[in-house]
Amino acid sequence: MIPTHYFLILSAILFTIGVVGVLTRKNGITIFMCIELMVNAVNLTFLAYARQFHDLHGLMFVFFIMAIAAAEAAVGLAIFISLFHHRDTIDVDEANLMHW
Amino acid sequence: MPLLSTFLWLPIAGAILLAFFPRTATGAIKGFGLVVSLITFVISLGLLRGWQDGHADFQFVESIPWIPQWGITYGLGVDGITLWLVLLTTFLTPLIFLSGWNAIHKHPKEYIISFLVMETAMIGAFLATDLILFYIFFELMLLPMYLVIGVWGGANRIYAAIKFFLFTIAGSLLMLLGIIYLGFQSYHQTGLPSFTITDLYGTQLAPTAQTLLFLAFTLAFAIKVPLFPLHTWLPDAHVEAPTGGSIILAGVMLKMGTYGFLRFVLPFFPDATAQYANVLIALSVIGIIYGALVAWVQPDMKKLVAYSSVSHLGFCVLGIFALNQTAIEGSILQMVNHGLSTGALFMLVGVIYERRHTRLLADYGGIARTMPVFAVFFVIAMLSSVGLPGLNGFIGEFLILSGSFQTHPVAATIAASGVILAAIYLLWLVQKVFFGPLENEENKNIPEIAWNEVAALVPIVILMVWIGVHPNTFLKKMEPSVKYLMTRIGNADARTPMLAKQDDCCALPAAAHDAKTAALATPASASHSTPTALPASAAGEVKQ
Amino acid sequence: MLNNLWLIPITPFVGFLLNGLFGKRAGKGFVTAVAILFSLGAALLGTAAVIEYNGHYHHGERHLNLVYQWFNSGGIGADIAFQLDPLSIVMLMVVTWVGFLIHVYSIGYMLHEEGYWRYFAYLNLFLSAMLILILGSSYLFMFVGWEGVGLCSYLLIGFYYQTDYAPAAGKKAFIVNRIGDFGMLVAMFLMFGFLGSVDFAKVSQVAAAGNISPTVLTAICLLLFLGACGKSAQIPLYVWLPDAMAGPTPVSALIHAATMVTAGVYMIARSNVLYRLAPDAMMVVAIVGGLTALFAATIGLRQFDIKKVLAYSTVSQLGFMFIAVGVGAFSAGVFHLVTHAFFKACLFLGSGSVIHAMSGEQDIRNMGGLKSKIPHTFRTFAIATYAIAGLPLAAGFFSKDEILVSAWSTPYFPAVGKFVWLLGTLAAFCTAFYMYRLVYLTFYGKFRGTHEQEHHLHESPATMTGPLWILAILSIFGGLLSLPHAFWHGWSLSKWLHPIIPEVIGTHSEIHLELSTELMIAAVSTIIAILGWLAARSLYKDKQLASDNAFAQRSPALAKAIENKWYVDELYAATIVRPLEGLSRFLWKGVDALIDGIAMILGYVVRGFGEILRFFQTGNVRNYALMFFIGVVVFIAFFV
Amino acid sequence: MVEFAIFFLFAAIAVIFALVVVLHRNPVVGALSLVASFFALAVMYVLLEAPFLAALQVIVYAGAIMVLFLFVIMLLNLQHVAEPTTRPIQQFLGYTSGAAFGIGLIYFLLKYAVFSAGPEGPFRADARAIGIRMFEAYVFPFEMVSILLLAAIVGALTLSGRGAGVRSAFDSRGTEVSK
Amino acid sequence: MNLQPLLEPGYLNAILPELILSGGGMLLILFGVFAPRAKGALAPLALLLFIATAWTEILFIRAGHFFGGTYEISPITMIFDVTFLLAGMLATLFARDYLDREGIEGGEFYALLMWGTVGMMMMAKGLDLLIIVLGLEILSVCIFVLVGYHRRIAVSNEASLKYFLMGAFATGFILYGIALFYGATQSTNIAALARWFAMNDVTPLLTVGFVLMMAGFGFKLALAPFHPWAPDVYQGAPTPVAGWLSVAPKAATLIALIRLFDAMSPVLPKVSWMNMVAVLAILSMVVGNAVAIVQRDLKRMLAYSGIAHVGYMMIAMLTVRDDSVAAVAVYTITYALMNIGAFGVVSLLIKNQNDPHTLDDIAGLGFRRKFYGFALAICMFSLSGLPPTAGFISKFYIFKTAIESGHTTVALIGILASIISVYYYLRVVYYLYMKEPAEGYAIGTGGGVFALGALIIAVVGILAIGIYPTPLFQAAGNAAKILLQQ
Repeated sequence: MIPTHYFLILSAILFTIGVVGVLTRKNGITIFMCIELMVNAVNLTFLAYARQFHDLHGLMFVFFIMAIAAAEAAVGLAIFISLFHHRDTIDVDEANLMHW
Repeated sequence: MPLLSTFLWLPIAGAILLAFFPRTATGAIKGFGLVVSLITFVISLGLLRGWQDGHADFQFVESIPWIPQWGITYGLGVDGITLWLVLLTTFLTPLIFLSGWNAIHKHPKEYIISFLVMETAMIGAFLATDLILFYIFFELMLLPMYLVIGVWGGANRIYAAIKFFLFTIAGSLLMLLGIIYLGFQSYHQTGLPSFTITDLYGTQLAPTAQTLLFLAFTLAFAIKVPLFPLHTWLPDAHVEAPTGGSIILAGVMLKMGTYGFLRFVLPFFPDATAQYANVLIALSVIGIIYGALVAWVQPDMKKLVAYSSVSHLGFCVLGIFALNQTAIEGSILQMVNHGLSTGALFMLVGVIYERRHTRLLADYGGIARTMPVFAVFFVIAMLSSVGLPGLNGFIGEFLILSGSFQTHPVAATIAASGVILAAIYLLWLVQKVFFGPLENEENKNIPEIAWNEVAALVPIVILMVWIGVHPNTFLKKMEPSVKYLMTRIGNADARTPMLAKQDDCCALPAAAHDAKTAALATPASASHSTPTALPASAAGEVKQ
Repeated sequence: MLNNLWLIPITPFVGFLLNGLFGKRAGKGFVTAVAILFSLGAALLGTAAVIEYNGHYHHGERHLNLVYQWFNSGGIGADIAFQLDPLSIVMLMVVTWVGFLIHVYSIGYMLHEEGYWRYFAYLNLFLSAMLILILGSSYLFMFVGWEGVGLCSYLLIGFYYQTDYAPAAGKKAFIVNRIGDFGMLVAMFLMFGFLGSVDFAKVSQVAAAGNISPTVLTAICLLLFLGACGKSAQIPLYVWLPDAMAGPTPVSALIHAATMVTAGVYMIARSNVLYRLAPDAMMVVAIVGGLTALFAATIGLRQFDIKKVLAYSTVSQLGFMFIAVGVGAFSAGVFHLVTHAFFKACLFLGSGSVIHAMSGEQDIRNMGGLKSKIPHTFRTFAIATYAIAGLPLAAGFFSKDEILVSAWSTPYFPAVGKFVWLLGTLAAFCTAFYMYRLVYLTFYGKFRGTHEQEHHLHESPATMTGPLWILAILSIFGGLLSLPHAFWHGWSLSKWLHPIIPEVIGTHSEIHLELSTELMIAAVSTIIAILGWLAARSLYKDKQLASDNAFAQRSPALAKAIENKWYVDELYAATIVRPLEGLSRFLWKGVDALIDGIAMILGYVVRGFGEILRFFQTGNVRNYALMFFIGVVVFIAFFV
Repeated sequence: MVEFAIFFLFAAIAVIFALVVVLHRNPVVGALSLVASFFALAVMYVLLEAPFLAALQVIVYAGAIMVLFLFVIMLLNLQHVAEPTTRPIQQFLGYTSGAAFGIGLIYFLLKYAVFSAGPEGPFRADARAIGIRMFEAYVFPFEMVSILLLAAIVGALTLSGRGAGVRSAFDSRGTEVSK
Repeated sequence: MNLQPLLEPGYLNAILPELILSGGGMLLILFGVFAPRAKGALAPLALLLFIATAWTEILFIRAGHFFGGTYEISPITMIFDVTFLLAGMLATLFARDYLDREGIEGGEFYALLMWGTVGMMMMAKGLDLLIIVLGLEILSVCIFVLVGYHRRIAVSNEASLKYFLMGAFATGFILYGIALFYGATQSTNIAALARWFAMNDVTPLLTVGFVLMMAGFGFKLALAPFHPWAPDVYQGAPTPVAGWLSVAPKAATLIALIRLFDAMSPVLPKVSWMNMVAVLAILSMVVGNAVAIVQRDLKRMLAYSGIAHVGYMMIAMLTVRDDSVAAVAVYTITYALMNIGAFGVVSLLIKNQNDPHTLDDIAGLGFRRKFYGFALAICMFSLSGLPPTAGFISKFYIFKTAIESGHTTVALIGILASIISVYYYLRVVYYLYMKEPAEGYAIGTGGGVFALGALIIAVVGILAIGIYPTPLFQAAGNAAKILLQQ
């Protein structure tokens, strides 16, 4: 029986890694992957708590988060595609028509 | 049909109708505006008909719940303090349209509409018996004025308009915070929410709170007046504004500040007022001298008159914070006087600006030859502004000065020297413009003042003379309210130790043959306050 | 009539309105008619009132005619009320009748001026204001007339408004008077404060009743005197009067010699109770009067503009009057006021007639030998000069004499009294000297003007000479109005005026004069006057201008100083006017700019703040994410 | 004991591959290692007695979403695009603030999230239990998800669908689109 | 979460408006696909649907709890729903002309608008964080697409990219925050949370969770420092969308926050959470106004001003009382009217959508197109809080509640900030009426009856609320009371 906080800490680490990825990478898709990583970390937390409390609610939450992730993925990738169409790259640093 | 609401909303109704006029029909537009404002004036005269003398409190009261859960009511009323100011407003507006008949070429429709809206706002601010209602009107009059200066103004109009707006709004928004806090306090104490002025009078405030609120309100009104050192927006606004704008600004809008002091600051925060009266008196005296001196060296007529406004309104504030019957009655009268004389001066400056498109003194000289009638009007207005006995200005200034002398001899004495300065800069103006050899070619064939301008000026002159010759018409109506105000601020005995002293000597047997004089020269209410060391010191100060 | 005293000032006012509104179109005939009729009307009404007054009152009581309450607020206010008492009667007669005469004179003098209507309108307005001044029953109401005459003097001095100097002079007059008015105002404030009223009688009573601190009374008196200085051209405020000669000559005669400028004397005589209770103030008045008398006279010694000479002589004579009221001889002051009104008006009108003859020339260096050319003018002028010089048995002799005697034997401040007497006597000498200098340079010797001037020389019309003669006669016999008690016990002006100088405890209602001293002083001043005359005669009758030039060569600095009126105007300009203007400019360019600057800076601060913040808006979404995340971290750090 | 071994093994895998995702320049590699990381997470789910969710994790994430990613990468053939590191400040702040965040988080978790008593008894989160709950209590959220997905599909179509791919398109006014 | 028998009677009824909108969306898409000629009919149809929804919302919906206490309908939710629908309607009206002009008219647009509205309505009613998050996601997805809807325009695409990345990022934080909450309280149901907070004390971990959640919601609200996406997105997005975007999602998030804060109210006095909110409010007011001053692009300026306005609303949120809730509700409605109105006028400017809409574009508009100018001026006055507009009375309400809850200092800062704001709002009026357009640079304006109608609605609404707000106040007040009672 593995204590719950093991999982919590693991998810914290993953979440942080995801955040760092978002902050440090420029490739839009990579960034988005890092976001997915964050979301998964959240899933892990939920599940850990769910098991700890014997409460299916947390588990359900995970389920719905997955749906959310899927939806975001669909739209997000579409956005990237049209970004690429506009400027042959998905380097988000290039997207700076608007500033100040 | 309630009287106040009628002539309060009439102008704005007219404005709305006017919006549907075809913009080309300028004649019809101007005429309509003039007619509306005239009707407004005529209706507002109903105040005098229905007026009950000797009543201190509000008359013609209207009160409808508006935002009940906050105790905000649509409450209107007139008392001795506002009566003449309201009439002044309704009186001046048609004259502006009349005098500016041919002055406005750009967007006349919008011009008239702005003025009508402004009229409603100003009347409303005077009539409102509810603090919020007052505030709403107080702010509402900024918008049309901003447009009037900004759209129809002179070269540097944008700067002036924004300056005007920001100065004013900065003060009034802080006041809004104060208003909210005040209402909150009174709600706490009375348990029922209300922003009705008379309800708020009872509010007890902790000293610090009272001071802060006093500052908030005072700042707002001091900017509006404007009081030194917050006056710098005024010259710019005046110089850039079109003639009508200047007239309204000087004639009525500045009075909002002084009126605010009377209606709100004094009764709401009597302790703080008593505490800081000296500061304000000092500022107003500085303003009197300052404005006069600066006016003296202005190369631009309008700027000169603008600074003279600073000086004149300094008198009003001085009178208000002298906190006694005479001075306050004086300053109320002086508000009206200033409205008339300075309004007339701006009107006249506008007249000549229309013809020569310059306001620089240097460009004029000797035009009394080409436009004598104009010169006559100008000199009359100038004299009334200088405070020549027999014209309105004198009464106001005399009451203010003599009244405040009883409480603040030194200040009053310094302020009195402003009378000299007023003569200096105004005579300077007249001499530069009208007298001397007529050299400038362009001045040799300026068309004489036109019928509509004369028609606009004559009523003003008549009123000047009337106030100067029989001021009691006006003073008697405001007396009860001012007395009541005095009692409010715990200064019921408007007469100070110095005046009180006279009771002892008035006990002397007055000679039979001038009993009449004795009767009226002795003050109405007998006072029992004993003379303090003040007289001697005062005399000393006067002597040095 | 007594209960309609207001009719007296109103009458000329109506004249003013008529001429002012319609005069321009209606033409000169109409104007003349109106002006004359209404001024005469005022005079007649006034006389009627006086007669009626004599019928009712026999002890010089005060008759009050309350029209209505002007204003009253918190115990401060006054009535529109007119009063009639011996003093105002004297003034009334002088003002209305002399005024009338000058109106008549003006017809001739101004006939060819454009703005004829304007002139007479102003003149009528002045008359009405002056009447309010002398009939008003309280300081405040008197102040209305006080300012009114000031206004008229402003308008009339600036009558030739197309010149540079005339309007400037008018302005100067008004402003200098304002300084005096400032004193008046503050004085009235004090009265309200301590005496509870500004009604003449009431003020006197309250003051007389004592228990008013003398400091206050002194203050009031001094402030009133400041007002008087302004109006009656005393040191230090006399500077406007010489410039006021820019106006038409009849105006100088009426306003700046006979009536308006004497208002100060009238006012102090009115307030004699207050003054007597404040001897310090009286002393100041006396000394100032004395100094003014002498100072102005010295300037008069070396002026070349005929009107300027008369102007300084006026200032100096006013100084005499102030000596009188200062030393407590109020009736003497008024007496001199009256006589002075006669001869000075005569002199001015005479000078006017001269100028008229010389077709506008005013510089006596271009005159001379007019004696035969304009005989009437010469005779009247000479008579008036005789009077003003204080030579025996003429009007000036009696009045000036009484003043000097009172100065000598004043009970209030004997020592100072002597000093003042000395000043007065010296002034009297100068007076005789410069007046006769004027006469000799103008009328004797040979003509020094240009040819066409000589060609144009002509005696003035009857409308002008008539008044001249009347006034000349008056200035001879005017002295009979108030002969010294020593010789005469019948009606006299001082007796007549006695009621207005009531008994007040601790003061002297009038000055007791020893017969011996009186004779002594009279003798001295007569000798002095004669000496002055002889001096002038020897210097100018034959030598004419030569002696002036000689003097200029002997002591050029002094000569120049006197010609330039001891540089007083320059002094004022340097010490007061220019610094004040500099200050004003500084306030405008400096302080206002500073205030605006502060406001501006506030604005710029906000703006700059925005300019800085906007650069966080890099447009790079990763930066945004970073901001977001750092925000989170910081908040956690702070709030956990 | 075996459990712990498995846990740590797969935890290590998850973390390492996550790091690869963050650090490796090539998106393809990133995508694949993310898949690996998700597999590891699936194992975690099993350890947390949620086999069904583990299955979902594999099917939905590894199976669907990541394939989609790879597909897009290939479509835009970015597999050779290696991004140069720029913006040092951004990088630095990213790492430091991330580190701070992670450390803080772990600290708090260790401090406050350590449950004295582990969960007692088995946690029945199999398909059946989930199914029942899903269509009883969670029917409304479930329906919301349907809208969500519908919107997503429509959105994806709208953004990338017909008409898309117009390079340097002209806007309605016919002026060149500034890039 | 206790078991509930499936689909109790009346449940469908409860979600009728949402159903109408969702179905309507699909209908519109089909319409767009099968009747490509009749694009002109799309907007009217959408309008019709919105109105129908509002109608049902007002007539057929009864307050109550549904779906096992995860879904609450109460007067306040109705008020907010109406606000959403109003926003949707105005956006539709402005979009009609805009899309037509840009040649991108399509059913999806309106469909997404509607689904977004559905998401918001669910957020407003959701009594469980799960529902709220799902609603938020529906909303977000729709916004991603709507922002990028103008495909041919580079800025539009860029905007949607930025919004998407930030949005997904923020969602991650919200979810993690919820997870931590769940870990601490064993529930995500608001009511349960309330109960828990009533009994237990908070641990720092919970505070971390709160911060994360606040960050996420702060992102949606564009509160500084989570705001920087807003200006770019507003500038890039199709203008009608920008207007809608600047109002509706914020409203939805606010109501969710109100529920959350209300649940937390027992512990709030003990913890420093509200200080964080206060800091957010102050930062937003200061940053928003300060940067707005230096903007020349109208849309960016309005974005910053929007940041500031949310700051004002947060002042009221500092203490959740019936008054403050009502104040927020009123302010939201006002804000919807004036901000969408302002954006609407901007959307009428005919110009290359890639270029910024600078102040120069509206130079002299006030006299060229009188009503547009007037409307924009009114919106500006209202935004700057001058009487007699709604902006004044709402701001008054906000500050009133703030002072009554003792947040005088924050209120003071708010006042000072709004003094600054007056400057740039007036500058717009200055360009409208006092500045002549540069030579040959008079921007044309489109807009037919639809836009006109929208502007009239906005102007009339602003003035009406400003002049006689009593009914609205009463409604909001009562609604707030009911909300806070349970």
